[in-house]
Amino acid sequence: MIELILMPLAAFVIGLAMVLMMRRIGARLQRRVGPPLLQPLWDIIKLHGKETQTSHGLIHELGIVMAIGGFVAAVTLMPLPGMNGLAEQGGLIALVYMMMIPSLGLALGVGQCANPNGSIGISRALTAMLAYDIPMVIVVFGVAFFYGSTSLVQIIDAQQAGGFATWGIAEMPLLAFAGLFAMQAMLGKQPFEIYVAPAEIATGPMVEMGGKFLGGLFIMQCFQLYAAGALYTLLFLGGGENWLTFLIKVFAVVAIPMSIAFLFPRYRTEDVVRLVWKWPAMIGLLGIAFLMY
Amino acid sequence: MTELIKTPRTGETLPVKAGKRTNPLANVFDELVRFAQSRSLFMLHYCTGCGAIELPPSMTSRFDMERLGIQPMVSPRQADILLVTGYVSVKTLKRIILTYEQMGSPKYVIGICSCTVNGGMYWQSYATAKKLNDYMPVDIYIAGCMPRPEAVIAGLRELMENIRQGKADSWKDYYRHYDHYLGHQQRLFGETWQTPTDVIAEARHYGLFGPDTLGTHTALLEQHQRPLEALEMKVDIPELMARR
Amino acid sequence: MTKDLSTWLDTLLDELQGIEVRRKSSRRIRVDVQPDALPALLELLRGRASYVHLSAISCVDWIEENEFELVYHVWSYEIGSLVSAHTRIARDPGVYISVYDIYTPAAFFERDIHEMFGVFFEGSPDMSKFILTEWDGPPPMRKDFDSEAWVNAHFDFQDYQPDWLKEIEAKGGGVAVRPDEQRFSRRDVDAS
Amino acid sequence: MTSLDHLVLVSALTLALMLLFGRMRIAGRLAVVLYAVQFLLLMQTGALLGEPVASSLTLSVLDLQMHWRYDALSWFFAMITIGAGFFCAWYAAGVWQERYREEGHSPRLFHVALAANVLTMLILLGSGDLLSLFIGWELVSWASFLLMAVGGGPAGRAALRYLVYAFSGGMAILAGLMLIYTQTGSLDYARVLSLLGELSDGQVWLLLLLIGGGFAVKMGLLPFHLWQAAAYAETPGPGSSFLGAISARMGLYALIMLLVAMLGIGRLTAMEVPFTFLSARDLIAWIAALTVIIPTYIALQQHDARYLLAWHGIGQGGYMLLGLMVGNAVGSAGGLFHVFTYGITQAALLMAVFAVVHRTGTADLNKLGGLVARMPLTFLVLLFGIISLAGLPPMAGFVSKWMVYRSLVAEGMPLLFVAAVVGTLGTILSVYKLIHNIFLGQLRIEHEQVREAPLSMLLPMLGLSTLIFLVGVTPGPALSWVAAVQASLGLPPVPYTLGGIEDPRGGLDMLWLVGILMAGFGVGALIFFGLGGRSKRVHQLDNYAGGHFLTADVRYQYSDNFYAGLMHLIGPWYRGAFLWLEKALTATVAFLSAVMNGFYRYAQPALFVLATAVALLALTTA
Amino acid sequence: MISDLAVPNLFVAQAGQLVLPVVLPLLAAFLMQPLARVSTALARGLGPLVLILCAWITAQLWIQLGDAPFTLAIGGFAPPLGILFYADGIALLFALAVPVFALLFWPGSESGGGAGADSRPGSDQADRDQAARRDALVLLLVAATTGLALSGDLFNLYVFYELAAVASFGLVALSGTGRAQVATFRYLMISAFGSVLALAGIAILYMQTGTLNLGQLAQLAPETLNNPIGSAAFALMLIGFGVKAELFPVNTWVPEVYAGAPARVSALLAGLVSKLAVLVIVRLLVLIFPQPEAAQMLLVLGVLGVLTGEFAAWRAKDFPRMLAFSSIGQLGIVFVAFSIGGEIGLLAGLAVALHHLIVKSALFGLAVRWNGSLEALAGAARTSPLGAALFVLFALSLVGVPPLPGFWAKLTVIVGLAERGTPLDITALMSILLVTAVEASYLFRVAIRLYQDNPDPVARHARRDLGVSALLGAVLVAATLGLRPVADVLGAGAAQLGDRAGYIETVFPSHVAGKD
Repeated sequence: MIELILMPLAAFVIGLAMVLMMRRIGARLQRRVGPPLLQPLWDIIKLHGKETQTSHGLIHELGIVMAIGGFVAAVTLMPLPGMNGLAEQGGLIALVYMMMIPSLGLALGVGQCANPNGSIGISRALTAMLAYDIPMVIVVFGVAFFYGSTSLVQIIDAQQAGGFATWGIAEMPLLAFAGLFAMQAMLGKQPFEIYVAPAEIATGPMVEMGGKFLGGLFIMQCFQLYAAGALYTLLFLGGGENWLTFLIKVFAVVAIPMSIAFLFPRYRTEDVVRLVWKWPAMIGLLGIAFLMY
Repeated sequence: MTELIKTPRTGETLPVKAGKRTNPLANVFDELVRFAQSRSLFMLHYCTGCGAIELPPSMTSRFDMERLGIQPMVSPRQADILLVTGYVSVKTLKRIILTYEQMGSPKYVIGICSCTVNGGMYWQSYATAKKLNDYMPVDIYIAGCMPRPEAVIAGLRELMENIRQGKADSWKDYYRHYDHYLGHQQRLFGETWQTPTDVIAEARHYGLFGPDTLGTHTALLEQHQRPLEALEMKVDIPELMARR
Repeated sequence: MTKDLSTWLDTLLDELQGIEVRRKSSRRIRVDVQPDALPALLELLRGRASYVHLSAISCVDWIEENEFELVYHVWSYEIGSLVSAHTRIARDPGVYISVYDIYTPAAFFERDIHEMFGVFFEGSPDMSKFILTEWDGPPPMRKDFDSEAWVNAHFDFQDYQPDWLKEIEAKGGGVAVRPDEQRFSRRDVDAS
Repeated sequence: MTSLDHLVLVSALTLALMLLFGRMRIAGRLAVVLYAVQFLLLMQTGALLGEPVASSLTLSVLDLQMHWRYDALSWFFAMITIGAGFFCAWYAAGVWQERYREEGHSPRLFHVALAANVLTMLILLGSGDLLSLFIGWELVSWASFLLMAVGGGPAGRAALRYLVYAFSGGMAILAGLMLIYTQTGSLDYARVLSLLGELSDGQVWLLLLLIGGGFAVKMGLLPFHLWQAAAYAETPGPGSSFLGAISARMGLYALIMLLVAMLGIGRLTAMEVPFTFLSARDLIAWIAALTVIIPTYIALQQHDARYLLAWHGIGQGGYMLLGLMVGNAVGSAGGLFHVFTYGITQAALLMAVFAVVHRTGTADLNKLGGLVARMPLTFLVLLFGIISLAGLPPMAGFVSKWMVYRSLVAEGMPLLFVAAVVGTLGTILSVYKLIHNIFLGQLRIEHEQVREAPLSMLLPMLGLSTLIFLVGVTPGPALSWVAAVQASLGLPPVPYTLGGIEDPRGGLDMLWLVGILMAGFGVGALIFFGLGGRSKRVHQLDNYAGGHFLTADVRYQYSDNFYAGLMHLIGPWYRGAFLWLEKALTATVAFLSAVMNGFYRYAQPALFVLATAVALLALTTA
Repeated sequence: MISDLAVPNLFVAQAGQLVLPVVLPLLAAFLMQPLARVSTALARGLGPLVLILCAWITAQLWIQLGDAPFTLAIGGFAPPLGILFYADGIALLFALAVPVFALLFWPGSESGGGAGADSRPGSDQADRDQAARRDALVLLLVAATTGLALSGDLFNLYVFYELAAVASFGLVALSGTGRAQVATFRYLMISAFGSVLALAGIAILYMQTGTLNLGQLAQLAPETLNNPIGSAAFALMLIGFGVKAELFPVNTWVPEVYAGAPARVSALLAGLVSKLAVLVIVRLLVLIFPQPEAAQMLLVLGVLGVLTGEFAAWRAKDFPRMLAFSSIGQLGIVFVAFSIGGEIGLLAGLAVALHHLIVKSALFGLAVRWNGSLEALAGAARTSPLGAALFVLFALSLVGVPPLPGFWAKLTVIVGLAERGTPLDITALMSILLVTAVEASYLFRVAIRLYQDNPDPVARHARRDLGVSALLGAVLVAATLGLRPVADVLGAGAAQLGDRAGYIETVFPSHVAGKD
């Protein structure tokens, strides 16, 4: 049981560090210094410490709760070194669907705000979800099929059995590439960040989010970065043999899309869909074809 | 003619009581929160005039505001600082006030460029507001036409220091002396002036109500105010209501 | 074609009575016309000489002569020349006829002129407030509008004389012209 | 008199009583009680676990024996049918019925139509041979037609379209039955079953085409899906719920009889589609997958809430067939279970939408918005419904969809898996549009005074929502029915537990999942409400719109063409999909008709006489 | 076997009554005109009275004599020479149906059907004359059709057929509208050609066999007519008698006539007369031409009729015309059914024919008021709810929805076709199923239109028409409930109808057979 408390906690801490890393990478690429070490924490504390906060109704608030809660639940389905959490009860498919709950919660919350920019942002975000989830599920299918199981514990065991040679990335390089591509879009990083589009639709879904609402989303972002990195690590990098290797892998995974992100402008919605359905999805299918035949 | 450093007030000035802060987090970790507030500033640069051109250099690689924890944000809901960067026409002022009222407190206003101080080179223009702090409390003025990024950063650091020391609480002033600010707004925009934010109700809700919150101007406002009560969720089942 | 049209324009302008044509350059023609003949002129220019684009209507307040001068700039894409039709109307009551039926974009300019100069255009579709939505003073572009007085009546100014400035001034630097000296009219107000 | 006789008699009694007393105010409540009685009688039949229950009535026409019996499959579908009838009658019983009467419609006709639907479906489900199956099929078709047509106006047109499809389908089925009859000399299941194995592949293909095609019409499988959305959507409120919940599933029932019980998955797998590497089973699975995708994305384009849901009804049918075609224990269970979960989901969703229509008078998604503040309970019902429809945890729909996915993974069908997920994603998109445009966003000024749905409509909705959640948390009991059905069909039964599926290679335990999700929400709530400062609810016009002053008379909610970017890309891919087929058929009939008319209009009748005489003489003497 | 009955005297006396249903209406028809001069009331009452009498006599005969067939030689001449009436269950059934339906659709004063007849101003005397003429024609039609049902002699059949033709020309033309007259002319043309061909066929038969008595022809057929010449004779007669039976392609008069004639007349023509013509063809088929070519001919023409009729109905713009096309299609099914042969084929044919008799007559009964375009019927359910409900009932039965009789009839046809299962049969089966879908489409398009909202619907039905339709509807429902007895009766009738040897035996009791 204690695992169930520790796992989200670890996820949050790692996620904070990832946010910092993301901002630092961005700053470095733009030849800036970047934020100080505890900047993500200060942001969250400040936002929760706001004196006046604007709510548009109960659903607005519950949306944030769902967004955090969904990820808190999702991270317990991802085994950490020494902790399996609920991975035995859920499995990969349940995890993928669990990770859609925050999107739905956020969408509901934004909808209640009655802000046109927010609604536009959500419509774009859901479209983007439609785009990146397809290569994502291709990858998930490929891995589950290859290891003959949807249980993450078994998948990790199979990968750790023979060192690097049995890692997912070595066995299924095409799928691993597709997964990385999909992750870029899943994290909403450039060039796939049309749905936040700060200058055009005022950060889209977040337009009416201030104070603890935004703070909740910052927390969610920590979880999101962690979840994306951890999922990829579990599927392709053999999970964590121990904490050290796990952390190295997770951070390395997240660093890749970050490094790419700050070099790009953004695609339009339909171009996102077109691109993601064309390249990662096709590569993923090709990867599955190699696996099956 | 009024002194810039003194906050103009119409009514009698009362010392601001160190009232209980509404935020439970803030009550416990007052210092921590204040530090976090000073180290994490999201600025909404409302680009009203030429001064906005000095902000990109302040943000980008040469001066890099982010190392101070300052980030640009586009929605007033998320922002802490309202940067008014240049001359303020009457029509723009309405939007500035709307935007200011939609920001979450604690919020800070920085007037950049001389225009926000006294109208600058537009001092004679019938369409440019002269004194920004007539319409909303201003924390820092950064004068110059235009001030260089160094000056902007210096001003921001000044503000951060004020926040950390708990001195930058002029946002409370807007609630406590709402009548005063509203009066100036009405003088420009006419009697029917109204923003969608119900400032008086907010002041009541957060315990920021002061003796000067209400006055003749707010009375005028109430005469032709469209109701702004939030849409409360109500479970209004006819049968059950009838039985009651 | 172009040549034909410009020749045609010359004939046209020659035929019209009571107008004065001045050729400022090869592509600019100034026409002075009586107010009652202006719509007819525009009609002819548009309908028979390809001047289809009304670039702007401008207004000049000749306060000494108690007149408004309205300038209609019309442009022909085919001839490639601009005709500026000048006409003068009485400042009081400042009413003129709209050319909206000839040039639809005129509505926009006329509304602007009405707001800024108070000239009323009969037949214009919308004469309501345009930019100065809450304006209750006299039309601000008229020569007799005292902008400063209006500013003084509606806005406050603030004074800022910090100590460091005084020190500089003591050394002979600082602000060269004091604001009070600069704002002569304000000083007059203060004096009165 | 067997227990099955009792059931059908009570159902017929319901119909009779509705005919007699349908005009009275009490009729609605009476119907509810009668459906409840039917439900209890069904529970008592014991057809689920024991031997099939036969009816004592048999008929014989032209040496063809007809008899009726209930087995586990019939029981399962009948349970959903009567349940749907019960909830829909409840929904209709109170205020809805009065409003319906005030609008100039006849509640009696509605009650009669509903009762007739339930009765005919029960008869169909009990069919013990192919002839009684066909008769039941026709009865169901006409009963549905009645229910669809009672609305009048556009409902009538939609019903007529349905009728043409259904009747053509019925005729195709009859042709197929005659094919069987010519080959086997009988229409009895047992006898046909024993002789079907001797049919050649070509004959089985023909059979699939005729009978399967006929059944597919009712189910709305591609390419026969065009009639369904309008017909279901235009039906009056509870009727629409009923049809959406179960009516199209009669097609699935019949398809199960044909594909699984009679032909068997093995036979389908063995049959190759000529010139391809697909087997018949793959072909059907792909039809099912396309049925998932295309209607779902058509639903995305709808701007009428009723139509949106009705289109989804078509798409969800595809999941059921897909699961059955996978054919392993989890997959077929998922397909069958989806009938149940989707039934309760769709009924709840349509009820919620019609509650909104009841209060606001419109289902146009561009004319609603912000109703969560006025109809929060209806919102809750819709929320539960859409989560279930989209197949997200923790609602019932997740479990059944999970099972379908799991089986596709286990069987190694990547493209079908992707197709299924594409359908789910489309569902998420469109259900969000649904809830956003109705309940979230700007509350229109004309809806300021709207009240919550009346209690008589709210209670069945809430009841169904509770069911959706409970089945989602503890799918075990419902899965036990499914397992029994699988056993009766000769499929491997699913290994179920109280919380989900037992599987060493990755199972599902909803109890844990829901528990951790709730715990997660608890943590979220703790962070949000515990750590954050006070917030104040503000008026919806206090909204950041780039500094613009919003006013109540201006509609600023973003609802029209909600997924503009996506539609710009994928809209042309399927716009008017299959409409060309329908148009071509209609044009053919019109052309033939014109030719025939021309023949009769041709003013040289004597010529025909002579020509025919000469032709016949030439033929006979030659 | 009949002669073995215990009371021969009584029997002879009663069998003699068989002639009355033919003679009485004939007499009444001739008396009508003079009688009308004497007393209008008497003339008006005469027709119905005679019909009731006929019906009563026929019913009496049927009830008392049971199912066994019997013959009546008019004037006592022996069968091959004299005029012979042959009565079996089916013949009596039709002979009963004739007066009953004539009574139901008796063109009463308020009828008219054609609005033109009503609106025409005319003197009382002219009206009365017209009424008398009309009544006389109906009685003539009744006499002729009863004769068709009962005749056991090809020449008589031809005579009665011509008589029926003449009567129907008169009835159709009587409404006096231009449309009706044009239609009549077309009808006349086709009939005339048809009659010539039929006569030619009969002549061939006579040439081949030297007799026109059906019984004797049946005896001689296997030797003399089972050849191309016989088939040619059948083809000619098929065309000839097919005119009335709406056989493709000699049915082009149908839509015009039914649309132009008064609806009640259409009801009689479509319901009754066509069935009697069919009966004649069936008799020929069963007794004289049992060879497969004949049946195939019927099958092909039937299928073509089905296809053309139903498809054409899909585009019909007015109600009577739609019914007319539908009628063509239905009769096509009847032909297809009879072409199957055997007991099941005859049963199917009889079932479809009788079903169509009831349903189509009733629908034409509704068409008395709904005689306009289909567009105009919008909202008619408001003014005439019973009429609309009846329409739906008949439409359901017509397209064949279980458990209504139409379904069972159609099912029997289809099962019969499937059982025989030649490619041609399967084609016919598919065609029938195909057009059934088309049929459902156009009939229910009308049904939906009836229930549309329309502020200005057509006038309601007259009580009598509605009553007639309701009565027939009740019959339909009763048949649904008592399906088993009805099926039994029809089965027995079909067995009798198909019993060729029995026919010969009845006409020439065993001494003739013994002579051979």
